[in-house]
Amino acid sequence: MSILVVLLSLAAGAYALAVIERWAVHGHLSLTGPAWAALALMGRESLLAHKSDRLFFELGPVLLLVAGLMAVAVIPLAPGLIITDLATGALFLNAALAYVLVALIMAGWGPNGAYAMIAGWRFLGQFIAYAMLIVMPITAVAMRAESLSTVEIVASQAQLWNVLYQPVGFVLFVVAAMGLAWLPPLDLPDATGELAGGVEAEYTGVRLAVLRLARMVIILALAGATVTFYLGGWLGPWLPPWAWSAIKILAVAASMLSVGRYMPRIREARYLALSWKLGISLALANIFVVGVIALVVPI
Amino acid sequence: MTVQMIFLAFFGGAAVWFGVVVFRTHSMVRSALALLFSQTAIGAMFLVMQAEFLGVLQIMMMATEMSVMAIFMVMFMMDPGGMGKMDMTHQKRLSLWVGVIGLLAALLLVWLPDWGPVAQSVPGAHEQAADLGRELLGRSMLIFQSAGLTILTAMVAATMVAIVPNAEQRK
Amino acid sequence: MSELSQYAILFGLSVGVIGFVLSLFGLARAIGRARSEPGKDVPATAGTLSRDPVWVRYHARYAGYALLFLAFDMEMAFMYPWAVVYREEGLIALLDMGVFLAILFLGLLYGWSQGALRRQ
Amino acid sequence: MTIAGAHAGAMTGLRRLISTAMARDLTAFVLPGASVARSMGLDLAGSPLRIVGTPRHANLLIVVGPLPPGLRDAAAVTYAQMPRPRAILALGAGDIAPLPDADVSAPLTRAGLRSGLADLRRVIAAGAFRADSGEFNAPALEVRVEYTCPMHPEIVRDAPGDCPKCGMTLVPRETASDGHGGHGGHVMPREDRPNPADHAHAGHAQDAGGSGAYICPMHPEVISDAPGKCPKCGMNLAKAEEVESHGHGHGHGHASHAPSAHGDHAGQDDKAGGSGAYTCPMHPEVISDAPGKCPKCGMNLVKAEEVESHGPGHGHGHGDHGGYGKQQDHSGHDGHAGHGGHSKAAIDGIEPHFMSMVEMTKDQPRSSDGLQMDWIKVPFGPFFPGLPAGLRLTLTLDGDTVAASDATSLVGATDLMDGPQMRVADFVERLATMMPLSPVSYRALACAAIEVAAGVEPDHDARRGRAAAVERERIASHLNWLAEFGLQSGFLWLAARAGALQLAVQGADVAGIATQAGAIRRLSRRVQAAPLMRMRLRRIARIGKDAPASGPVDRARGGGSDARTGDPTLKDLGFEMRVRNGGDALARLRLRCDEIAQSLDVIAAAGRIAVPQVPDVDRVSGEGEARIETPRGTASLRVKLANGKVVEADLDTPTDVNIALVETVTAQQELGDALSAVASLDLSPWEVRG
Repeated sequence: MSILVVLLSLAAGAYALAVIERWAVHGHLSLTGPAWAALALMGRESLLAHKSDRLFFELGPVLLLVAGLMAVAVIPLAPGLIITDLATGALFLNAALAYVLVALIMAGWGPNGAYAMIAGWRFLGQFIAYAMLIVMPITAVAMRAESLSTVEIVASQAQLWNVLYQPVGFVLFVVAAMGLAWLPPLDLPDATGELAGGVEAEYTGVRLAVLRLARMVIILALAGATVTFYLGGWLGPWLPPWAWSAIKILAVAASMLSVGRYMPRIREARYLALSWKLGISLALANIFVVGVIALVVPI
Repeated sequence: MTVQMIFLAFFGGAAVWFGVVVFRTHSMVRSALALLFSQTAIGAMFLVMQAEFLGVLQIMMMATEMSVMAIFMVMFMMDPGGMGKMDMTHQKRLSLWVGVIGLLAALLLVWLPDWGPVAQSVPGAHEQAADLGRELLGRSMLIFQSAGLTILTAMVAATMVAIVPNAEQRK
Repeated sequence: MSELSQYAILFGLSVGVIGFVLSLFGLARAIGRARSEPGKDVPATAGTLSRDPVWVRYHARYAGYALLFLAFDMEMAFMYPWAVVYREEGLIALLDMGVFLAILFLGLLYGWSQGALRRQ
Repeated sequence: MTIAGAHAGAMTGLRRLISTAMARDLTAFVLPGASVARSMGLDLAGSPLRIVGTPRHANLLIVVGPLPPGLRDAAAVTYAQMPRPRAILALGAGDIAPLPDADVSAPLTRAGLRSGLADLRRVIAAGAFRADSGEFNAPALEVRVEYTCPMHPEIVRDAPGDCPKCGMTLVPRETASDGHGGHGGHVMPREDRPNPADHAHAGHAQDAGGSGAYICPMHPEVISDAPGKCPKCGMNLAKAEEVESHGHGHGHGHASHAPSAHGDHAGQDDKAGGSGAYTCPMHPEVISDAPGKCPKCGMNLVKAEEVESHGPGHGHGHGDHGGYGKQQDHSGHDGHAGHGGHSKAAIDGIEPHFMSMVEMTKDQPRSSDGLQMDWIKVPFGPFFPGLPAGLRLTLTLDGDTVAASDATSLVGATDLMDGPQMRVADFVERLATMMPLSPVSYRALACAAIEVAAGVEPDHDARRGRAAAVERERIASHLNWLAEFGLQSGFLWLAARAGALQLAVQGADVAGIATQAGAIRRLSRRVQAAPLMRMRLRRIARIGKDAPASGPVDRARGGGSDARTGDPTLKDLGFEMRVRNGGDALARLRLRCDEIAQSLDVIAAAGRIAVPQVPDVDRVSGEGEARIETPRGTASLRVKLANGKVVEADLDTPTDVNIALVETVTAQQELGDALSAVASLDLSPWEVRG
């Protein structure tokens, strides 16, 4: 039952996000727009490049969707409202999102086109930049909660949300999450002005629809992860827990989607250098600081 | 129990099949990703055997590390797309022998030692992770720290081999 | 909910997603199939027809980062179980992991000094 | 009524719904580009459609203005790569062959765009599907299949077979048929087709059963028909048969090309050369006549008696073998099959399966860090989002780094004159329409040159109005550049805002500009202060002071020239040349923002804007030259009048100068940086002459 509820709210969330994305990116606010767009994509030809690796090309979007859904599966929306409350939920989330990389490499390599291939390998570079900054902040969160279960992690924030307990980790995690979902200004693998669509460039018709849907699911999963790890999950006064989850997740997703509109894309070299020189140092310092606080203060 | 065994066999078969694909394909990227999915299947086998932490860790780490391997294969192997249909195998007799000996060794390792009585119940997944942590900080601390040193050695060695230190410093 | 049934749910979800995508593909196919025409199956490159395959040896300039990443990825395997028992173990955990991370950070600094953290 | 690019299938209920959806969800690819459309006053961003960066995601092709001849092939390719159903909206385009007839045509105005889109929606909703839609084909899409070796791209054949160098099966490759450019080949020089040597080789294999090819003992990939020296190491080539006869038993399972393995081949084939060579144990390609150190690794060279070097000066007995001239007689012989089998045998004798990467990739280009990679040529244009439309930028990429670049204009101004003589008004009009990105400046330039030639002086007010008109165009052009740069760099707010302001400014009068001035100044402040902006542009596309450059590119490196400095009219209006230091893309951005601010002041001071009027010249003759500072730099025009008609004209444009900088600013840059660098030059391909 709860699985069905989560899946339905996921569908609703993905649609809401699509509305927000069109508003943020194209400046058109239309409630029905994404529905028409999805229908139109269904009716368009789904092309295949002639010397492509068809298996990779077909599997890329599917794997992306599977990865996104697996990540969503461990996001709690309310007490009891979660698909699977794995004891290693935070780690599992990470594992699922690692396949985003695999999917994009497949999607990039598959069509044997220059833009897509460069985009796929670029995303591997981007992954190397953000990967540690996802993992290390999560470790600090798990230290406080003494568990990897996402439900436990939310429960551990009853007194104080992690965003205040470990703000450095929060900032690192959100930036890394934007890199994972290749959102601007970290949209290196589908940069319009650099690769004319990149990994998405060769996808048309229904395959493109699946790819876009998968992307929305991934953004939602990451927003959900941010809320779960740092913003107290379903916790909040007055409103019922699911409402708090919905509000927080949509707000985080919307801001992640629209912030890139106001700045140019980052350069890959700078991104890597910043992540490794500044980001990892900060992440390690964050772990240390959280470690000291956790030993001194019993919350 | 039987359902568990069926899934174990399924994922085991998948792991072997992907392992075969590694050598049957001409494309380097396919080869690398086949190895990736073979390792993922092994991770799924761990899950079926209720070793959750180990399984999830395997599924996560292999995805990332095999992807990194893929880029190095594409960097250094000729014709990474396999468009020339070049045969990737060579030294067949030697590899056959090595393979057979390796298989025998693995089988011996499975059958010969005394693995003790079969556990009747599996500790919970959270307990597994916590036990592992206690082990790291207790009895196996030395092993843990030497693992750190080993990783350091690997980092230094990799840097020394692969990085040209005197190349012009570009920003 | 037992752990095995949780894994079964995840497996079922994955299979379900594949089924969902396949049914979408089937629907799209019923609406209309792609028609092969000259030039259509060539990857689009901004109006210039470029038929040459691009699967060649790709020079990844982040190779130095990638090597260090492998080491750091390995290290994270130890971090998770450590994090779970951190408060239980207390100071010894902090010191133990402090030493471990210091060793790794040393490796990062070495790589940095040797120029691994730049475009090659 | 259906569209030309309808999807296959009869109209049913479901398809009707889908058609409605398509009509509501228009995704457009704009030819030649969104920047040109804005310059022509079209507000595409404010229309109910989404502009996409790749034809794959578009269902609508919008052709803005007449399609230049140089872009017709590219337009056909773009259309062919759109998935069906696809529609064409032509706005003031006229003939658009080889594209199919436009589904909807409308005049090139805002009203035309509105009504055209409305019509198009109706057409798509009614006819996105059709049971029997015609196939689209164009000369640019024709394909010829040739065969090439995956390892040796220089091997190109017309028929299948094996590679003469490594024996691998040649793989088919499609290329554009002859006469149509734009097939991005590999960078390595390619042997001419049909290759005379191959035919000679084939004939040779057929008539001289006993004799074989000549192979370098050290480099099995070097195969020649005639005896000679190895181009790689200078060793004398050995006969393949002899190598082959002694070669069995080696080859199998060698993990490296150890010198001794080759030594066996070489040593047994010909003992004529007596002297021992010195070779490096690690680098078998290093061969020396005298002992010493390896130049690559510094190890001591070892004397390898068995490695017969056949050093220079040693005679050997194959000089007359085979007779090259005799082989030439067979050069017309169609013997590809025999040739393939032969070379395969020769290779098999040496190494049946294993190929050394070191050996095989020696000749390939090296990257800056010394690694050998394959380079690919990737086109970024003529319709690349964020780059100037009509510019065909081809980057040779080594991974994601630019190893070489080539920028050509497909829309360059060809002939200034369309006949031996032109009426003055026609000439001015022609020049202005030739430059769709800055028509007012070129109109002013043409008028000024003709006035000088005719000896006419425009009055004070006309000069002021004209100067203000050029300054207004400068603001619009710089805003257009900002919008394009926003698109290129993913700064979408900037793209939307600057594009909207450009549309508001470019036709406005003094009062209209005054109302926009505040918004424009805020925009330019905000752009410069945007996060990541410095990081994105600083030290990108640096141009030294010695490289020739024009316009803002020139003035952004601390100095430079401006044709406006000597103009007394502009001096009256308070003009002063703006300069920025740095010479990089950031300095250019800042300078353009400065110039926008200054132009606003100049327009306010001038108080009137008057588009230059064609001077009234009456059957005069004479010559004149004028210079004007267009938004992109100094343009100069020389005209010769005879009896009131233009008989000769010669134009120098800033893009002519700046396009040569593309190579400098992209060399060894990361792809994104290289594209930002090209964008920062603000090229107008229309200005390129020739």
